[in-house]
Amino acid sequence: MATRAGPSGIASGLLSPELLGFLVVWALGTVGYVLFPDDLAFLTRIVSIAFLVLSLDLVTGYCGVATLGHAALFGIAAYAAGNAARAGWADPLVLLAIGALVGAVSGLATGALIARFRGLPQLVLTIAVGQLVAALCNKLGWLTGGSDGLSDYTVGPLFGRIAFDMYGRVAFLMSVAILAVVFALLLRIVRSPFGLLTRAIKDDTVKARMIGASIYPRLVAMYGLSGAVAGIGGALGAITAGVVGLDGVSFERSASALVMLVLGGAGNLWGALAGTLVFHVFEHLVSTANPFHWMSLVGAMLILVVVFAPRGLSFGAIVLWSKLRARSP
Amino acid sequence: MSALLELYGVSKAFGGLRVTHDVNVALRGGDRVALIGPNGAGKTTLVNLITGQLKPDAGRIVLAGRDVTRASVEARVRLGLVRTFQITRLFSSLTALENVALAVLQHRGRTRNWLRPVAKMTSEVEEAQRLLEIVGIGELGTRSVVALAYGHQRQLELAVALALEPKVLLLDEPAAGVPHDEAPRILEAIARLPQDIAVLMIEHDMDLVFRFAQRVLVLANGEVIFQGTPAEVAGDAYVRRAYLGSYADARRQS
Amino acid sequence: MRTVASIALDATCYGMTLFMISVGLSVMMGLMRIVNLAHGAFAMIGGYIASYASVSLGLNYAIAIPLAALCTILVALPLEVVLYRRLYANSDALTQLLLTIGITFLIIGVANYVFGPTLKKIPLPASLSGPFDIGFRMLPTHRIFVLACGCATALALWLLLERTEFGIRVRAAVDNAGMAEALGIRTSRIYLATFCIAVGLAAFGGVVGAELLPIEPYYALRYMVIFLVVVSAGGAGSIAGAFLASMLLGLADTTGKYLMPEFGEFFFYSAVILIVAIFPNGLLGREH
Amino acid sequence: MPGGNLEVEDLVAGYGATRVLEGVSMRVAAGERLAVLGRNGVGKTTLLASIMGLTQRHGGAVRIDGQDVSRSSTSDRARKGLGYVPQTRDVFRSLNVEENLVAGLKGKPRDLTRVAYEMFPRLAERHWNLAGQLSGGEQQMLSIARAILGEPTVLLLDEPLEGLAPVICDNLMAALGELSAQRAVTMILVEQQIQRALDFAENAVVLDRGRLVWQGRSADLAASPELVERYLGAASA
Amino acid sequence: LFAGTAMAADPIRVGIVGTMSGPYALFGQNFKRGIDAWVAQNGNKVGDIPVEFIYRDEEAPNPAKSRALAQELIVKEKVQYLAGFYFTPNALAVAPLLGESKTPLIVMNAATSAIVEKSPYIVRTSFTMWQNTKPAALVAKERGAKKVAIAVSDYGPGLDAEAAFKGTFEAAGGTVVEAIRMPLATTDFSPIMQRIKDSGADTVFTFLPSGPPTLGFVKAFIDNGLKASGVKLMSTGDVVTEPDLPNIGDAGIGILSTYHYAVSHDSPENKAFIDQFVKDGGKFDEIAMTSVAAYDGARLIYKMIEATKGQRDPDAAIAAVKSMSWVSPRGPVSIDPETRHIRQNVYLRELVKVDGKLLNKEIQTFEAQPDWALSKK
Ligand SMILES: Nc1ncnc2c1ncn2[C@@H]1O[C@H](COP(=O)(O)OP(=O)(O)OP(=O)(O)O)[C@@H](O)[C@H]1O
Ligand SMILES: Nc1ncnc2c1ncn2[C@@H]1O[C@H](COP(=O)(O)OP(=O)(O)OP(=O)(O)O)[C@@H](O)[C@H]1O
Ligand SMILES: [Mg+2]
Ligand SMILES: [Mg+2]
Repeated sequence: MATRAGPSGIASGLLSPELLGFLVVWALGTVGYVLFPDDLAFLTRIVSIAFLVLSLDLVTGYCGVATLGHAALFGIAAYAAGNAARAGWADPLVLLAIGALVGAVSGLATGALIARFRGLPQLVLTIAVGQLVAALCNKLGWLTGGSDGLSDYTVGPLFGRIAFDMYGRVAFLMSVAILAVVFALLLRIVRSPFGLLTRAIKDDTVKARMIGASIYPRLVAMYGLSGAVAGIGGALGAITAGVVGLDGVSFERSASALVMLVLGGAGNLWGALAGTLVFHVFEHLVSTANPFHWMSLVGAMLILVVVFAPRGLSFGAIVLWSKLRARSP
Repeated sequence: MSALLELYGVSKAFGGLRVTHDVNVALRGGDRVALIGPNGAGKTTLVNLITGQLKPDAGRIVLAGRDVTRASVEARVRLGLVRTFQITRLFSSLTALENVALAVLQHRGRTRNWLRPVAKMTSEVEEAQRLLEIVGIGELGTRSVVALAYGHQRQLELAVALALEPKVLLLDEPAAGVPHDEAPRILEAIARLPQDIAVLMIEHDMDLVFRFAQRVLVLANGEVIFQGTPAEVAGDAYVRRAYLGSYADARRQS
Repeated sequence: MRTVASIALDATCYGMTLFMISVGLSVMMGLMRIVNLAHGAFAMIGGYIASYASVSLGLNYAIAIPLAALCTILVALPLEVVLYRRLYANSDALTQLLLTIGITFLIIGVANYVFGPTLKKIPLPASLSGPFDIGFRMLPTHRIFVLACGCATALALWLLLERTEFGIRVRAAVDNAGMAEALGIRTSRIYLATFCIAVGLAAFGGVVGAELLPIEPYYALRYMVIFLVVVSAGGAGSIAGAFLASMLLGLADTTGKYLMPEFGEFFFYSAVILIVAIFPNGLLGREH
Repeated sequence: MPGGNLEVEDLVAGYGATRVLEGVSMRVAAGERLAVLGRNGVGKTTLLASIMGLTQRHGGAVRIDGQDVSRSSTSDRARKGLGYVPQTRDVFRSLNVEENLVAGLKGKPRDLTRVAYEMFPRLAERHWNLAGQLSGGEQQMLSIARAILGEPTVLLLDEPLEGLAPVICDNLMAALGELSAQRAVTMILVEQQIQRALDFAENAVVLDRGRLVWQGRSADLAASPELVERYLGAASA
Repeated sequence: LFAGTAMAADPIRVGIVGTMSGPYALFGQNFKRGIDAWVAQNGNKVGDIPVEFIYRDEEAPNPAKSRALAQELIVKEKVQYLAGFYFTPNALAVAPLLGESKTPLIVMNAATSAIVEKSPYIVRTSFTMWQNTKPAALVAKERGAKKVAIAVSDYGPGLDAEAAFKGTFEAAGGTVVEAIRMPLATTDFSPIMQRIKDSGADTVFTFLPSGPPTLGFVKAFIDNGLKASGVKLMSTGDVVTEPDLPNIGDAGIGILSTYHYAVSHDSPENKAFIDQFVKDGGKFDEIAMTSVAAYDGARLIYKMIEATKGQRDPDAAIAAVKSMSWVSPRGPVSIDPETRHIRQNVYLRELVKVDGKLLNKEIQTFEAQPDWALSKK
């Protein structure tokens, strides 16, 4: 079937894209686990952010909704999970479910507002909503711990048995497992008619309506899905870090997620993953090497990516790959 | 047969400019109607009003017996009202086949499906391929839209419209940009449609108009100033002077 | 009554400051359709240069301002030639965000390295510093200066863009660069000129607005949201729109902070949401 | 004697790495009118765009009045006398009609837009409108008028009749004829209405898959139904 | 080759997490300068055990990141001590790691009282809002303030400051006529000034995190004519940190503040410290209170290493410093054995100009202040 010339078509002939995605995430996870056993907390944080970036890709890359307020969904879910834990719901999987649910509901709610607009006004709206949420989280100290963060909760062991260890092994493996499942699921969804339709909506809403598609409910639905994914990430952060801070809802978090997404290549779930990984690893390396002046280097890296792979790393890689293949007989 | 589409006193103005003025038109099943008129007469605007992209200032629009004056664009599409655009509009990041397949899927109510890959929806994809072949670009399915020559894009747009199995089909200059030898293909594609649907075509290519239409509406300054058979239209002095120009003479000679 | 007048005056002054520091971005976003997140970085460079010129070189404020604008343009020029130029043709908003954030990070890093992490002052001449008695209350003298600068800038830009063919050429080049070239418009020169204007305005705004938004390395990111919001609420590319939006948002913020300071931010962003909801293209934005 | 010689030599061009033109050579003398014919997708648009410098050139040369402009920017070519009416019209959608015309003036006095309004009175009525809101035909008029205001010596017209009412087509062809007669403007016309094109231009070339497959006098082509059949399909000519 | 001779003991590693970049870079960089000064004066060895400091950037409040950094320092870099932390949530995020990994933490800034309660292995050498604010309220009362308006930044420390001032001042019989919480992102303080004016207060007490907001506040206070109309301004030292003084300018002369450290503190210890700071390449204008907290923190770490002979024994380490007292550059200090928070003098200072330089001159001393919030309980 040759319909898949689109960006999500890296599928090899043998494996379905979903299976490939699932295996690659596990492979990466294993590599991380084996090669960097001392950095698991860092890697876990990357996984948590990867959910946010994937979630952003769903609305930005696939639906064309540029947003600089997406962290709101992530943060709200993190607070929800934290508060649930505080109320005694210690099971991490339950907390993840709560995060996903709360994320989905917040996604539907914000989506219902934001999907009414397009373009620049929409971008500003996302900023405004994000800032309002952030301000609210600061205000509701009894719920969020305010600027000190929410830290007076404990998360129980996984499956009631496996406790989280100081090295972060359990947390990491759990995170990778969930990421693999969610990633495979999302790969599936973007290949579905629904996924195709959202890409069409991104291209041209007028035409999409002219083939009988209702735009608004689809965008809101996608926002809901996106919220669920972000919510899982937020809850994961709350579970693995043991603190939920205002940074989770901040503009900086939203903006950096967008940067990672574009870095990897929006409109491609692999790009979201690659962007998160590359950004964090690079930032980690340079900020460890020079904690004082690493920012310039990150800036320089972003600039270089725009210069050499303007559509993001994943597309750059695809182009390079096809060039190499074309050269070799 | 009963009317599929009826307009009653439809009017529209942009600021001070009256673009549509008290238009009353009815299309019945099986109608093949051409809408002609000078540039800026309001033809495209009329189509926009019918499809719901513009809301009329006054008047009513009835589609298959239902008043749709306030209905949304997509609701009208689902009732069988389909159009093409004067300047092609396609989903530029999708391939040609994906464009058509999406329309088929949407029409069959399958875009609510979140979990089954499009590639596995064989019947819809095959239908899309068949439509591409009908309009004559069967071999271009895997091309992305931006890599298609303009003429081919026009043909693709027609395929997308056909995929929606219209009851009322509005074609805004479907042959513009399509070379003359390909233009008959458009008529062929239309001829293959079920006989009982209504087709309204805006066209400046008079050869096509005269071959296609049973009835011709002439629009000028937003008003229907004349309607009749092609022959009657060609014979009308005002229409010849204001619109047809030398074409009328050429036609008379032949 | 006096309080109301007083608040209105504060709002106007604040609004004008907002306008001054974001008008350069309005030019960039509206005319060139570049969402330039590095706007704040350019404003900051302007501030640093002005600070250096007046503190270390002992130059007069009146000289420091144009000098800062000029030097900032010189600093930014290579960036235009090497980087920004790539954005004009394929204007994908996301790529723009990435590149301009990258530039911002780079500039922040360099500023931190060169100037250190502290606030930098731009000393005001005696005639502009301190309070000024306007009868019923005191007003910072500098605010009056900002008021004047804002009006002058708005007028000058309006004349340039609406009354000369330069504005038409810029907008034509942005609308369809290939076609503009085909009509003999040298798009790269036009872009360059507009870029310089935008950067110059950024620097100007940075220096003049430094009383409210003091110059420090993180300036470039700290106020990014404000710039973006003001410009977009006004409708990108509309100088009058940016002006009006600044005033309205200034009013919302000032009254909000007066009436319920602890909910100050809510007023500002609610006003933004309201404006966008009522005017989906921004106050005076054109439809695209 | 104003210039207007155009030479295309062995031009290879396309989009990115894809080649569309596979070596096209032709020579158009000042004041000549040339029709470029060919089926869908053979590269007619690409040929004109390449002359304008809007595509990726892989080889060959374009010369205006003997001067090689292969490496010049599009705006320089425009300043050397090329004028272009693209197939997709490419009006500046966010500018109004008047501003679109001014953008085409190359700095000449603004009141020259009057020329355009005389040619297409319809535009005069709409001169405050955003070009993006114009009807299809009005956009076409605007695109043509804008190109003519630049007083080109070589005018490239890509399907200028598309979307115009028949009577306007008549007027336009007449106006173009006048322009070429009075000011010896060289014209290269791509047109689907083959008969009209052949009537208008004294010479014609036929493109097929990126190559010139026929060139000669229009009359010869018009007179030979087999030729038309072979290169252009069963046209209504 | 020369095995045996080159065999030095493995260094003890200390992980410092601070705001090395970003908007608060000044304070993180001051951590390093303070530690460098200590090392320069006391050598990089405790006995014959070398000590090595490893820096990480916390950048902004981001608990997940700071936890990951701490974890990395503990597991990968094998640090025996953690220190630094500018932001409270970042310090809180690390607390749960300390027990399992047996790592003492010396908090060098984060000022929320409750931090030290999160783990028995936490010691703090900085200050808390209560500690610095309570004396301010007493001074206000003493100097005859009747009606006070409080204006604080609307976040944790601000709320602490408000509570401390309000509680103390009202208990002493004063009236608080207005308590304003200002959003952190406030840039224009004119409406706040208008509100203060309307409240009829004779004195304003304020706290804002040092940086652009404090500057904006002080400027607005002066430019809107409050100073001229005789309203007094009191604050904690955060509002008039030394690096900001040149920006505030002469108009700020007379501002009263209470704080645990002034760069101008007149003592041999402080002089030695500052000389060292400048000698190491630090700028005099960039000395902030975090450098002293770090300097003293380094002292505690050296003491702990000495007490544990380089072994990982957090209980012994903490026990060794629990009642320690010494003379810091800020004055005499001690670690409160109950709370593990630093007990120190808080000074009332007045902004004055001496020899053309603005400085906070200490004019009154409140001796050995505990953290009132913790000691209350
Ligand atoms: N949104 C709008 N705002 C203002 N004027 C408009 C708008 N849309 C269309 N018009 C004007 O209305 C008139 C009718 O336009 P319309 O597109 O309906 O013409 P048309 O009959 O389709 O012409 P053509 O044959 O050239 O396509 C034109 O003069 C056009 O400029
Ligand atoms: N932007 C593009 N990228 C890649 N390929 C393109 C692009 N534009 C056109 N092509 C390809 O180049 C070939 C020539 O196109 P061109 O538009 O020049 O044809 P044309 O002769 O003008 O056709 P038409 O009569 O339809 O206008 C076509 O096969 C088309 O698919
Ligand atoms: Mg039309
Ligand atoms: Mg073409």
